[in-house]
Amino acid sequence: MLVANRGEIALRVIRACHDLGLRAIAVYSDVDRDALHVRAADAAYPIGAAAPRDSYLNAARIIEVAKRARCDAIHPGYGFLSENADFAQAVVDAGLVFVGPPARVQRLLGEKTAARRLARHVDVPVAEGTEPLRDVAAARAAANEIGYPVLLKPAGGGGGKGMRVVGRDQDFDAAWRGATGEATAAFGAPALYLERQIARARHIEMQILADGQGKVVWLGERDCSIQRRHQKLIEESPGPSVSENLRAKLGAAAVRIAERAGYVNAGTVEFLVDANGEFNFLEVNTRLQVEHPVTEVVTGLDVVALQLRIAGGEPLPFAQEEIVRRGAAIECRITAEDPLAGFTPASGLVALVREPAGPGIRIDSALFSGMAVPSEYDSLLAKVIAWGSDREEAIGRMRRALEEMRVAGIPTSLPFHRAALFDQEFITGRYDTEFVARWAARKTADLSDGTAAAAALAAVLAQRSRTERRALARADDPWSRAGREDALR
Amino acid sequence: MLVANRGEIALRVIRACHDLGLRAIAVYSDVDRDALHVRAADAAYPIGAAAPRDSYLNAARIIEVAKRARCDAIHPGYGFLSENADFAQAVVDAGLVFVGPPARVQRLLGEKTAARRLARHVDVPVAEGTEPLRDVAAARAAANEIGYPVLLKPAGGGGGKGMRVVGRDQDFDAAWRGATGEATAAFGAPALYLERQIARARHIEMQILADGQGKVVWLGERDCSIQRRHQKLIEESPGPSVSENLRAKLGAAAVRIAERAGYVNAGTVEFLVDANGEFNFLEVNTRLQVEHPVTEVVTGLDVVALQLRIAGGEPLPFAQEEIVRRGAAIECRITAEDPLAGFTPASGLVALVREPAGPGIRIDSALFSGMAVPSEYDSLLAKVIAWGSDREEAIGRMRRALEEMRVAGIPTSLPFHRAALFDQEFITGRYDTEFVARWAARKTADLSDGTAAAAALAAVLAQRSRTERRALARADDPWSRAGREDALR
Amino acid sequence: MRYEVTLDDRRLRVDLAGDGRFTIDDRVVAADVREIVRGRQWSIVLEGESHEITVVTHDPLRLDVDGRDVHATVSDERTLRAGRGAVGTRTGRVELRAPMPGLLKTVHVNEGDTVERDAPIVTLEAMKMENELVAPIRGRVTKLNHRSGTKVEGGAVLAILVAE
Amino acid sequence: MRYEVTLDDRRLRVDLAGDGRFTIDDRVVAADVREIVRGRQWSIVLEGESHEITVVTHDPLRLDVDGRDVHATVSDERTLRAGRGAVGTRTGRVELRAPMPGLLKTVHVNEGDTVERDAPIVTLEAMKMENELVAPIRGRVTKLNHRSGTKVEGGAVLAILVAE
Repeated sequence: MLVANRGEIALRVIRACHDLGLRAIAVYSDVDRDALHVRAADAAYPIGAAAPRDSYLNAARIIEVAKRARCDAIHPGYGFLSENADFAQAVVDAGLVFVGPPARVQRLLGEKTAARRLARHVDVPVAEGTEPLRDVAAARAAANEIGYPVLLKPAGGGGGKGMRVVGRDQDFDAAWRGATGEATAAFGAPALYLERQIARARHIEMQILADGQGKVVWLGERDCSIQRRHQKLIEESPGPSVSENLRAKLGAAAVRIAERAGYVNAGTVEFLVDANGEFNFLEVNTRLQVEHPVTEVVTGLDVVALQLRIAGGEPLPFAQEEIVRRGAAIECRITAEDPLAGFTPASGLVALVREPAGPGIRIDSALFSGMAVPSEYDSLLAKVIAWGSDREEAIGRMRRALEEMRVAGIPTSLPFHRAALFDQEFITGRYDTEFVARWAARKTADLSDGTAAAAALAAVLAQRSRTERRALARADDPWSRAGREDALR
Repeated sequence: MLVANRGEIALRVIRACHDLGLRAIAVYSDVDRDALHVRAADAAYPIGAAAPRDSYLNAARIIEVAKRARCDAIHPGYGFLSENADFAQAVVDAGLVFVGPPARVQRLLGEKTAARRLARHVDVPVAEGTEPLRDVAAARAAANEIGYPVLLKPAGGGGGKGMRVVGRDQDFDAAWRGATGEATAAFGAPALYLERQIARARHIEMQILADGQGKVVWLGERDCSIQRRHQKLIEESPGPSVSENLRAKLGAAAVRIAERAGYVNAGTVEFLVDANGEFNFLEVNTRLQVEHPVTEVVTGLDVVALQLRIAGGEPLPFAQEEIVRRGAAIECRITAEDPLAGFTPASGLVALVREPAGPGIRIDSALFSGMAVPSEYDSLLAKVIAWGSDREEAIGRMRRALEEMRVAGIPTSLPFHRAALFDQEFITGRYDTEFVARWAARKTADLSDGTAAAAALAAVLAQRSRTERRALARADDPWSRAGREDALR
Repeated sequence: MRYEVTLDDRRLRVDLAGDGRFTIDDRVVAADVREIVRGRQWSIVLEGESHEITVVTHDPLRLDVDGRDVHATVSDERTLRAGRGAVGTRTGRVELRAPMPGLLKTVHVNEGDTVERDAPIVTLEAMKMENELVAPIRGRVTKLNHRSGTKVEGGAVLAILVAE
Repeated sequence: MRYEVTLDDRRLRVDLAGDGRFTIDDRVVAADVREIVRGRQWSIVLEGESHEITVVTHDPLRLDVDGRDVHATVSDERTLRAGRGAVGTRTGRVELRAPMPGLLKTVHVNEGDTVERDAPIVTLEAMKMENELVAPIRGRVTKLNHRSGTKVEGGAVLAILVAE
């Protein structure tokens, strides 16, 4: 098995291979040589420079490596080549197995307006919207017809990249230009379409699995409403606003769409649910998703292992009614972003890491002390997943886990996540997709006198330690050089 | 809540407190100042020198700290004061809550031959054996009557400490002396009794919970047969040899004993099961056990949180029939012992740690890089727990986890665990309490040419690096001193 | 040595005596201090309470205090005497730096503009995302070092603001 | 520099050239070597295969090679020329050391005794357990340094054996 990805998801797929006793082959760009996925794999091949197009998006090179290393199959992870139908086809043409939906399914569902038509065809409600738009003038006219606010979305791909909410007519042209640029960069296709923006909506998605024999099952939903710029920050399952009835409806709708599309392997059908529980189909993600562990810990199923079995031609080993969901799970995506400075991405050396552990905690992470976080890729560093027998227990454990976690050297999203888990909207489960936008960046920590004294003392010691080491680093022997590197982390 | 313990179990209890939003107070001996349990707690108090009797066994000092820190309750963990009835009573007398069975229950069940009588009284089969023995002559006579091999056991306490298997009459006197000494050291009571040794038996134990309102439930069994000198090394649930029928019988027997004893809080009833599935009662452990996580991940229940709720007077929030076991779990106890040198205990600096993570893996550990493992305490460093939807998946994940794990600086039991997970007896689930004794210490790693080349190269680089650093360390500035410390780890 | 420390909006005076004792706001404090990771992490038991403090970043100084996030500055008596404290907090002069290498997509202000706190100053494209860098204080933009469309290094000073 | 390395029962010759290249058993090997943790952990990609080697203990040298446990010894050409390799492996003289501080409960042998491999030499009480230390080789006990009932430090040489 060749794993055509990096970071935590590459490690996740390698672990699935090793859990099944399979060999796992990693690929890496020049800046990822020391990464955990390279060290965890049985074999590892360099595939080019740091820029994604030179390495992790270099389909030809990756297929060449797979053949050289005598792999049978390629798992694309998420992002990069995972929703690239041409890549899926090229893998098959090279005589290898592609772990994911076949190119035909990816083409059909990857064109977002075609997917909307398909959903409508099987009686799944779809948000009011347009076909791909010819030009900015046609788009503006459509926007005025639908009524502001509207959502500009790339027709060529999903996942939130290149999306823009437009609130009023005079902002439309700038948004169009920005979205066109990002859509081209992300999917190589500038085409955009419009959807009506639904206020205070929740982003609910349904995990599905389909085998090559035409059997499709749904595993349960995830509420992914806590997003910033359509990038998810917290996901949970079950959705706190989702009734048993709505869950069954979303599951059935997802299965209808998948069956109609001739879906094979794992996928996610995304919906927007409004305050009244009315739902609209958004899109299908034809790949493994970042947040799949939330479903795994609730169902006890290993989605990646099942992907491998399905890709190997095995039928699904269980029926819909055998899937049992238990308890509640929450995932926090710890990213190299500074929530106290508008979520600006950070890169640099990770000087220290301590990941939480203990009851109910799962960690999917690529972090290690001494790791250099490159600036070329997605900012996801680690996922903390907390399970509890109910949502309250899961929240308690997640709070504790976030409090235990330490990452030093670069800023991370931890301050956001720590605050979010104590946010009244989150606690009551009554949040929506505007949660992060409403989140007031900076709350002052309310420190007791003793805590403040200890913190002040440590601040002074840190300052002194740094000054001393800088002075020492002027002497130029190997030790002081090593010391300097430590100090400057 | 004051946590009167150290190591991973102190951290486990602190986590349970924090999961519930409770304050946790740690205590520490002189050598544990930097330990994770001290850093994770909200407050921490020194209680004396390294030797257990000066610190973690110093009941008066611990109760004094609990009152000074205004705690409401004390959790004793396992070992140390956890099965000391006088301590349980002293805690209550000081106006605090003892998290565990009351002194009366501990006294009743702590006297092992009294517990055997109680079990017989409620029609639970008990292994052939004696009352406490007056002297070595009486003991030898009893042993000859029962027939060799026999088991010499301390009447004053369980957990495998001070136990001796005696195979023949001429070894009896030496075994008696050794067991008397260890029993006195461990429990302050020299009394011993005899049991018939059951060949190829399995050690199966049943986890129970009892609330203050008289409700008792059983959570499921653990197979703990993989032991060395009666110290468990691997535990799993469900027991691979335990039928649904036997499980129900053991559960019912455990509940009968607990009810008869007026049991309150968590406990474990231990049985020996022979090759025909016939079972005999062994003893009750009136405390939380090391291996409780195995039951937690299978049932989804938090045994420590439930201990706290029960101690707070709450009734058990579920009925027997609501307890659902799912999948299979295995725990490996990673100890500071060298299995390649007869499991000799090790102490010293931990230079590097990497703990496994990912799907199905839970870690309960007190390890960190730079940790000094003291020689005064139990050698347990970390517990790796793997869950799978079936035993095969759990084994696959555990193998992978053990392969991922790194501990450097001191030898650990990892080589044993790694080998055991590939042992045919373990794979088929047909092991018994003699597994470790039969385990041939040293298997030569079968390295491929490439792996051997890489290992040889690293060995040379390690040697050079060490030699160079030693040379550098002769210069005496602060950096080289720090370097020397690193190098000598 | 005397230091002035700020923690978010709180100010404390720390005196380190030569004998290793120290006072905080002129009160002698009994603390057991252990450096767990050199220059990065300390465990401090202070009047029974157990604290773990980790330096998340040095510049700006961000601390993780028992799992809570705190902004800090430290000024020693020499810099205090010289009339200036940590960068930005006393002089009122703040540098806006690129948090990472990237492409300066847009500069939203002109030199001389007065901007509100959190007003967008520049848009930096990095990690496949557009990132708006905002004004950390209300103030006047006294310097803009780069034009739109230029690539900038991580740490490059993009703008200088002076508090108003 | 030339080294002789043993890995369990396998023997390899490693030559490190001044230019950073190296040969193993006279075969030039293309390897990408990275030191991940100073003096402790290396990542080596060798002909496509990815290996991670960690030094578990230095003395004796125990390696973790991709999650497998390997005993190793390293002798450089100087010690090879001098006719002696790693302690115990070539001279046949082995020191039995206390793995940790403890009480020497029993000494099971006398000086001059010849013992089988794995025969008990002493019983050391430590960590609340009695630990039997066994003979690592078949050989003659040439020295016993401590009597029963004495406390010994970690690392103390308890006995010396010479291979027979």
